[in-house]
Amino acid sequence: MKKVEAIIRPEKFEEVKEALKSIKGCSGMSVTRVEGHGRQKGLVEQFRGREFKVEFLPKVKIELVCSDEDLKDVVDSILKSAYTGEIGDGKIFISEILDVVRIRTGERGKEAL
Amino acid sequence: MKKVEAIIRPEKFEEVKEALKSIKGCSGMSVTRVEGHGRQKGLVEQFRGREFKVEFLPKVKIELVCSDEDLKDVVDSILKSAYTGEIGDGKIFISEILDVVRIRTGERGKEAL
Amino acid sequence: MKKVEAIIRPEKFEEVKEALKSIKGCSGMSVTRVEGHGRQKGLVEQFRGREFKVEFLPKVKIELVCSDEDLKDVVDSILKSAYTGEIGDGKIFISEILDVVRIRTGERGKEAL
Amino acid sequence: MRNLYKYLIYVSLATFTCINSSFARDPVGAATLKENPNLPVDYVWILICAFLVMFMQAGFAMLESGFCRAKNVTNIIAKNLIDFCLGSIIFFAFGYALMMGDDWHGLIGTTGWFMFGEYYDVSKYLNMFWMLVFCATSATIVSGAVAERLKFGAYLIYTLVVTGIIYPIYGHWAWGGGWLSKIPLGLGFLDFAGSGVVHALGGFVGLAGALVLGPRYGKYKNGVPQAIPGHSVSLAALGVLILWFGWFGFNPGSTYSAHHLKISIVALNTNLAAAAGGISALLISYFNTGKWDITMALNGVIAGLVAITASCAWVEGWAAILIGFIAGGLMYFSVRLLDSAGIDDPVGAVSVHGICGLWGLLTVGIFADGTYGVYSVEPPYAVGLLYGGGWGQFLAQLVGLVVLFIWAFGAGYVLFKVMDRLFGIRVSPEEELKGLDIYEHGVPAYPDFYSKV
Amino acid sequence: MRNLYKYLIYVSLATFTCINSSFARDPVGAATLKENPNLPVDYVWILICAFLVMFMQAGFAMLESGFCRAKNVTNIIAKNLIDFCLGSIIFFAFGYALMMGDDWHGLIGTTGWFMFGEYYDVSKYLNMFWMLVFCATSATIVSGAVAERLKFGAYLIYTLVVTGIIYPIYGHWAWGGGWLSKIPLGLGFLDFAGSGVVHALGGFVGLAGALVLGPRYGKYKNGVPQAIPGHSVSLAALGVLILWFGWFGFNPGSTYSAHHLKISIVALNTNLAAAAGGISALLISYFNTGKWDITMALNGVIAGLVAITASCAWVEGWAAILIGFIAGGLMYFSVRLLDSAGIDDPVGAVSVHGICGLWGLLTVGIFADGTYGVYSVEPPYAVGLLYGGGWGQFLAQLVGLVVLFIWAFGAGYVLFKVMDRLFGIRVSPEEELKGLDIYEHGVPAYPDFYSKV
Amino acid sequence: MRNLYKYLIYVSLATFTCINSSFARDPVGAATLKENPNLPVDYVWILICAFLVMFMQAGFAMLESGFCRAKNVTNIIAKNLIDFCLGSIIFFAFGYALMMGDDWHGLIGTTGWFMFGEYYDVSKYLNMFWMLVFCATSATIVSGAVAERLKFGAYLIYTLVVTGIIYPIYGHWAWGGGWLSKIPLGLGFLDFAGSGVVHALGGFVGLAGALVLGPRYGKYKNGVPQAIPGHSVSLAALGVLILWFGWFGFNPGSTYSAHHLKISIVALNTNLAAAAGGISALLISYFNTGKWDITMALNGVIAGLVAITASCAWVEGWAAILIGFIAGGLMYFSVRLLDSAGIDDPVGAVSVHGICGLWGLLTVGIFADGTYGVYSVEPPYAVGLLYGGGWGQFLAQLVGLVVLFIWAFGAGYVLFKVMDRLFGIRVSPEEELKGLDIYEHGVPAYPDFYSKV
Ligand SMILES: Nc1ncnc2c1ncn2[C@@H]1O[C@H](COP(=O)(O)OP(=O)(O)O)[C@@H](O)[C@H]1O
Ligand SMILES: Nc1ncnc2c1ncn2[C@@H]1O[C@H](COP(=O)(O)OP(=O)(O)O)[C@@H](O)[C@H]1O
Ligand SMILES: Nc1ncnc2c1ncn2[C@@H]1O[C@H](COP(=O)(O)OP(=O)(O)O)[C@@H](O)[C@H]1O
Repeated sequence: MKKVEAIIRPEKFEEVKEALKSIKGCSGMSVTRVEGHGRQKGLVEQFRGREFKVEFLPKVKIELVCSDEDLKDVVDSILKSAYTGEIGDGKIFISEILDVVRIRTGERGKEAL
Repeated sequence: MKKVEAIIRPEKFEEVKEALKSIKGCSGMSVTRVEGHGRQKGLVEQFRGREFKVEFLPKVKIELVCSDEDLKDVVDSILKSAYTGEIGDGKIFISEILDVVRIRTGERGKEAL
Repeated sequence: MKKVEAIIRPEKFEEVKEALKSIKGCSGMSVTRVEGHGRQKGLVEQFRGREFKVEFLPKVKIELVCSDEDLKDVVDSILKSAYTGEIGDGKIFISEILDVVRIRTGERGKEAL
Repeated sequence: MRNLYKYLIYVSLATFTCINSSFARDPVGAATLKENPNLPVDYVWILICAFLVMFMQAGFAMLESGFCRAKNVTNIIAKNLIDFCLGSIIFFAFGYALMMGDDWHGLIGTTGWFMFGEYYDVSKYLNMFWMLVFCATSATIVSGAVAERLKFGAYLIYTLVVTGIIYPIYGHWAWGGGWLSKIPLGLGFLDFAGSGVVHALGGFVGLAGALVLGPRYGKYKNGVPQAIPGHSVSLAALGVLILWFGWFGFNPGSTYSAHHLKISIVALNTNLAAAAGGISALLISYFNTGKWDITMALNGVIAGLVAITASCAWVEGWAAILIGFIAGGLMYFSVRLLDSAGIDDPVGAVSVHGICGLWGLLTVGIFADGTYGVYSVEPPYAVGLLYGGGWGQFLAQLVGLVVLFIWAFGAGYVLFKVMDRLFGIRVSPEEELKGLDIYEHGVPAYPDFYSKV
Repeated sequence: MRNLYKYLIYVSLATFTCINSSFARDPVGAATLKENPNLPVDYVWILICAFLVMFMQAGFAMLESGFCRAKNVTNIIAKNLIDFCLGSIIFFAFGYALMMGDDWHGLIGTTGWFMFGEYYDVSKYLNMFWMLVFCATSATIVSGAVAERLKFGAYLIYTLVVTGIIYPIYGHWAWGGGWLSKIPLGLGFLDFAGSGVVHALGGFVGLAGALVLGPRYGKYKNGVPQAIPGHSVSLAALGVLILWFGWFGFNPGSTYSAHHLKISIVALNTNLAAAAGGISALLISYFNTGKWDITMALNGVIAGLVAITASCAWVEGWAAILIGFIAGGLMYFSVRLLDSAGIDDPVGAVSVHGICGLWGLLTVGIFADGTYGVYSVEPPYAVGLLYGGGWGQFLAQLVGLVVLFIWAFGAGYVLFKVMDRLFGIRVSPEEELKGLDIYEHGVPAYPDFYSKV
Repeated sequence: MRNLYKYLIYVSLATFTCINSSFARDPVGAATLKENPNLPVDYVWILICAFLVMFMQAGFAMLESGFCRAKNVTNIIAKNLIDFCLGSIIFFAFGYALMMGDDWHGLIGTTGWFMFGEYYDVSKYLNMFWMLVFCATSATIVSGAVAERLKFGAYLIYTLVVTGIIYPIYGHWAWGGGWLSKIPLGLGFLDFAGSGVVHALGGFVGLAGALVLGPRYGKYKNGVPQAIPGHSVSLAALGVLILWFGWFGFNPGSTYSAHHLKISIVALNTNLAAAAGGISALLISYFNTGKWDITMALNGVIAGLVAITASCAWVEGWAAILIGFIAGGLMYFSVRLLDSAGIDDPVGAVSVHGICGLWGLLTVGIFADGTYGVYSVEPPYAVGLLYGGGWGQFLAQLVGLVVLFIWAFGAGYVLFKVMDRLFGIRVSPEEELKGLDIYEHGVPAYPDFYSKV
């Protein structure tokens, strides 16, 4: 099984969510708000007349564990739905998951996904 | 060493925390608030007379790195303490950790846990 | 490629950020607010005359994926910049990343970092 | 009995003097006081009520921001603040002259520009201040209907036009001695404290704005209206309670005299209608969804307040309860109707102020009980249908209502449409998605907190 | 000297006329004014003070929600809003009649239902409005003591009973010409603005509610009381400052006449006691924990205000400081005592309003200095122990206090217990854990923000 | 005409009586009323205005906390609350005596300690209450300038000194019959409602504090000033609107008589200056950065209010607009200047209250139009440069201004420096980084929410 961590633009979240829904094997995910720093330049904000640069921009992190077979579908559909072409689109990280347990049933491995 | 990521119900957090405390080898953990989407159906909320479905439900993510020996204890005690039997109980993901460093002392590996 | 997860003190974040910036290979990172529990004793707070212990303390989690070559630099500079010597300095976890995709370009692997 | 009438005349004279001081100009105030030594208590009454009305700005700011998403809070608050700032200057400069200056053919006022010359006078300034806070209330209502997508620059221009032209002109017709106040039906068009002049006007200009702008991104999915919850129930509730408090200046103060002891009845009626509006909205939504929807109850309170505003001096307590109760229901169904009709009004301003404002106008024609005159304790008294007053007053109200709707919606529509043609009044989709705060103002409302996706 | 007495009589007459207008009914207000041309300033005073008291609803809503957890904010605010709405209607319909109507054997009032008939009168409506805002204050206090676990439906029924029966009846005894005001000790039971009638009554009904409900989940761990911090110090502080502001209507307005220049002394005393209460609570908690616990100081301010409410017109400034200072301390220790006794009062309502309310009643018997009568500048003046008045007044206060405690706690206990038997007043454990907002109201207070576990 | 003068004399007498009641002492109030039956409306006016001024405490608390980071909110609110508590007691005990007691050589007052003896009197208590709320306003201003780094204990001592000594002494010079009010230029130093006495004094004591403390950690990076955004725009805006509302007590109430119908002009002028200040600050920052910086506009409103405070009774509406407009600009550039000069004033208190307070003093000498006297509708009237009054009044203002700056900054500097030497007034760097809330008060302001790094 693989864990897919995708860091995307908050405003693309709805689209990515819908795209992932349509993948059969992909029943669940967890979402966190993160602050990201990459090549994208930070925003200039201001407060009481003085401007300042916000280096870290709000991003959304999607974590999702899927079977090895579904991996390609998942990555592709994120790639498509999160894409704008502008700097700051984000990244997808893939890593190995050794085991999964469903707390409700105690099932393990692929069954638990 | 293994990393255990458990996604549980917020209202079960206290219990899980107490259960983990009683495991000797398990000295630390990190907790994050996440929004989860699985088989559990979302809540229906309303605002100014109109109902709407909240697809993502609040969950708590516990991250905890432990030695291979402790893994079973950790997983079991989470399984027991986070269980309700209703859809939405959450999942536990297990993955490999290559190395750990304690910042305060520079210790590495199991020593650092 | 490796994923470095560092859990540090919030008040050290600025320093760590600056330290990481100076590493060439390290172009990005993601930051999350977590609540941590380790050896450090919790704070005693009070509310309406009654004291209570906050077991979980605010921490910052930095996630950063880098190439195997850069790993040592990254870990070292976090170690240096996050250090105070007091209990609660935090930990660094290292794990393997199988693949990375840059959403904007579709690049994969080290190119995508 | 003769003594009583003498008294009535005396009191009315006092009030009259207070409004139309006959002195050339008296910035010192000594001559005015000498002419009528009873004025201090009237001044105190009017001023404090005006302060309360001004404080309603805080109520609107909190209610509207509470009902918006966190990413647009700076923007909605900026609009609420600046319309009062800009409106104050504009109304001082020429709105007041257009509204309350010497009448020209029943259409507009023509004197008092910049309050120069003979308008530098204690009673003129008093009247100016009083009228100003009402004008500002009307202006600020619109910000809710166009929230979360109207450019800030466009809002500035809107403020200029509404406080400088749209409001003062209708205000002149109804309150400034214009034609509406003189139509030969009942006692002429009556709107005690402004259900129509202030609230419905704001509401229907807002409707025009919402229509021209179109719904917010995400409000409709496949044509089905979605709820977009506001970011803070506590701020919204605070706003409603501040508004309720401020309304005690709005309504009772509109006697423009402390010598009308009627103020006690006005105050209680105001309170009862607000309470009834809150309850009816709460119950209706409970029967519909099984939840105690407090966000609806909050709107219901304002609906009740808006409705009683036109008739509060002319009705009994039980009628005030009924008026408020009906207003709460009207608001509820209007909110759902607008939603279904594809009109996106983020805070419910059109339903609360527009629809219930019109309902308020009608209540004068129905429930007026013959115990108060035209801002006077002297006869002739206003009498509605239920008290045997016949259709006269009701028709007068109907005329005012129709004229109001046409004027407010029409002028508003032209205003927003022209602006839209000239420079586009809606922010870019990207900006809307990320929130107006950072793009327009450079400052998020809550920089220390994480907000959800 | 004779002139002075003439004056006193005149002023008292004026006040009296203002309450018990002898006209059959005067909804126009002209006859009442003619009878007493000095009334406008009294009306202005009473009304504005009533507005301020109404605004205290916002204060309670902010204070109580600030002291609750984020997951229950919608609920506590809904309760605070709706008790005022419902209470307004109920008190108008029959609470007022029961309290202030024509006395029947010193026990209840019997006239004025729905303010029909001769009660449609400017001075009756004034009095009704005034009494209403006090009743609502009393009702809203309870919401704090039963916060975070009482079902919303049960709260609605509670509101009906407290504003329709429990409050009006004790109110009649003390203020409506009932038996307590006539006991032959001192000048009879005295409670100037309602330390007892309003605050202690609310506080002890709340105590009954808290007892029947039991503590919140998580309040005790192995029997040891835990702190459950509220979600917003800024809202709580705003609430306290609004309450402080509103109290200037509550206390000074209770002269029910602007012709009692005593109002200046009442205002300053109110301020001094509030300040002293805040300081003593702050210092005591500093000496106990080494931290400047502002949440305690906030409660301390309210404690001081509650305590001075009964005696503010009868004492000197230094006494007001002392009264407030002691109140702050009483509150502090009462909070800890209740905690240890297993009674969970989330916002401290019982200690602040109940205990300090009783203390306030006693202060009249101790510190009254013989410079003010029973809502009158005319003798007989109230005199307490310290000024040589003997035990008479003190005993009168003690009787009122005991009766109050028995009535409020008893009636409250029966009410909550009966409801609990009939349908269960406490939400389910699951609901309590997840928060009442989503289950009861379908809407979280802050949907845009992440809240902690 | 002769009648008119009789009238003027009568009114002034009334006012005078109201302040300096000639009776030995009258805690009952009956004799005072008999002497002047017109007093009730004055009492009502003064008291309600005082309540509004007191409510400004809530405005300051919200504005300052909104402009601070979440981690210091409990602290700044604690300071705002406790300075009012402590200040109330201190000013009652001896501040008032020092300020308004019988004059000693034009330097200090010497009677009225603890309001004992003949000061237990309705008009003395009235005056005491009025003066108290102004004193508290001045004290609370400083909390903003020293925010996010001053120890709470040091702030308590600061409060003692400023409300007990620094404020009362300058207050005596200007308002208590001291030497400044008698300098033989124009009508003597004039500061109608306290641009100088209250605001600039607070502002420059704050400057001293900010200087002694040094900038917050992180305010300068390599010498370049950084913005440190406040945690809540909505609370800050609420604070400004509350302040605006409260200012209608501050300024119009300062006639200290409802018989000066001038109060209407004062109220409108106050409103116009506030509006103009907000607009100018908004526009200036828009031209500088291309964003509609509402945080600047919020400060601009307060700047306008501070500036008009000294002259509101003496100028026309157009002048009020101009005065406010200039104030908004002055504030803007002063904020930037202080920033560049390395002086860290987290909420802009020095610029808003200090600089604009001085500007306000000067406006009397420039724009006074000869229609109002020294708290009197009787001549001699104040006349400024533009109305042909010559340099006299302007110079009087200049003298008061210079004295004010020296006194406030000097006394403040000594105070903070001495405290710093004795026990260190700044929290430890670690505490500053983690926030003062937990270290000093043991309670974070928003325990349920995650705050950003
Ligand atoms: N090496 C990395 N490790 C962890 N997160 C990263 C890394 N690089 C980028 N990110 C995350 O991805 C986001 C987008 O990256 P950025 O480089 O701006 O976009 P792009 O891929 O278009 O160049 C960043 O804000 C950050 O959250
Ligand atoms: N494949 C997955 N990847 C990541 N997180 C998941 C995945 N499946 C479930 N989760 C997390 O677990 C939570 C509970 O899952 P759910 O399917 O509702 O429960 P159950 O295991 O009882 O069927 C979800 O809300 C989500 O946060
Ligand atoms: N085994 C672990 N798994 C996950 N996170 C941990 C673990 N141990 C510690 N942490 C994180 O590191 C933080 C600091 O750890 P702590 O033990 O207090 O510091 P120190 O390394 O100085 O002893 C904790 O608050 C927690 O967030």
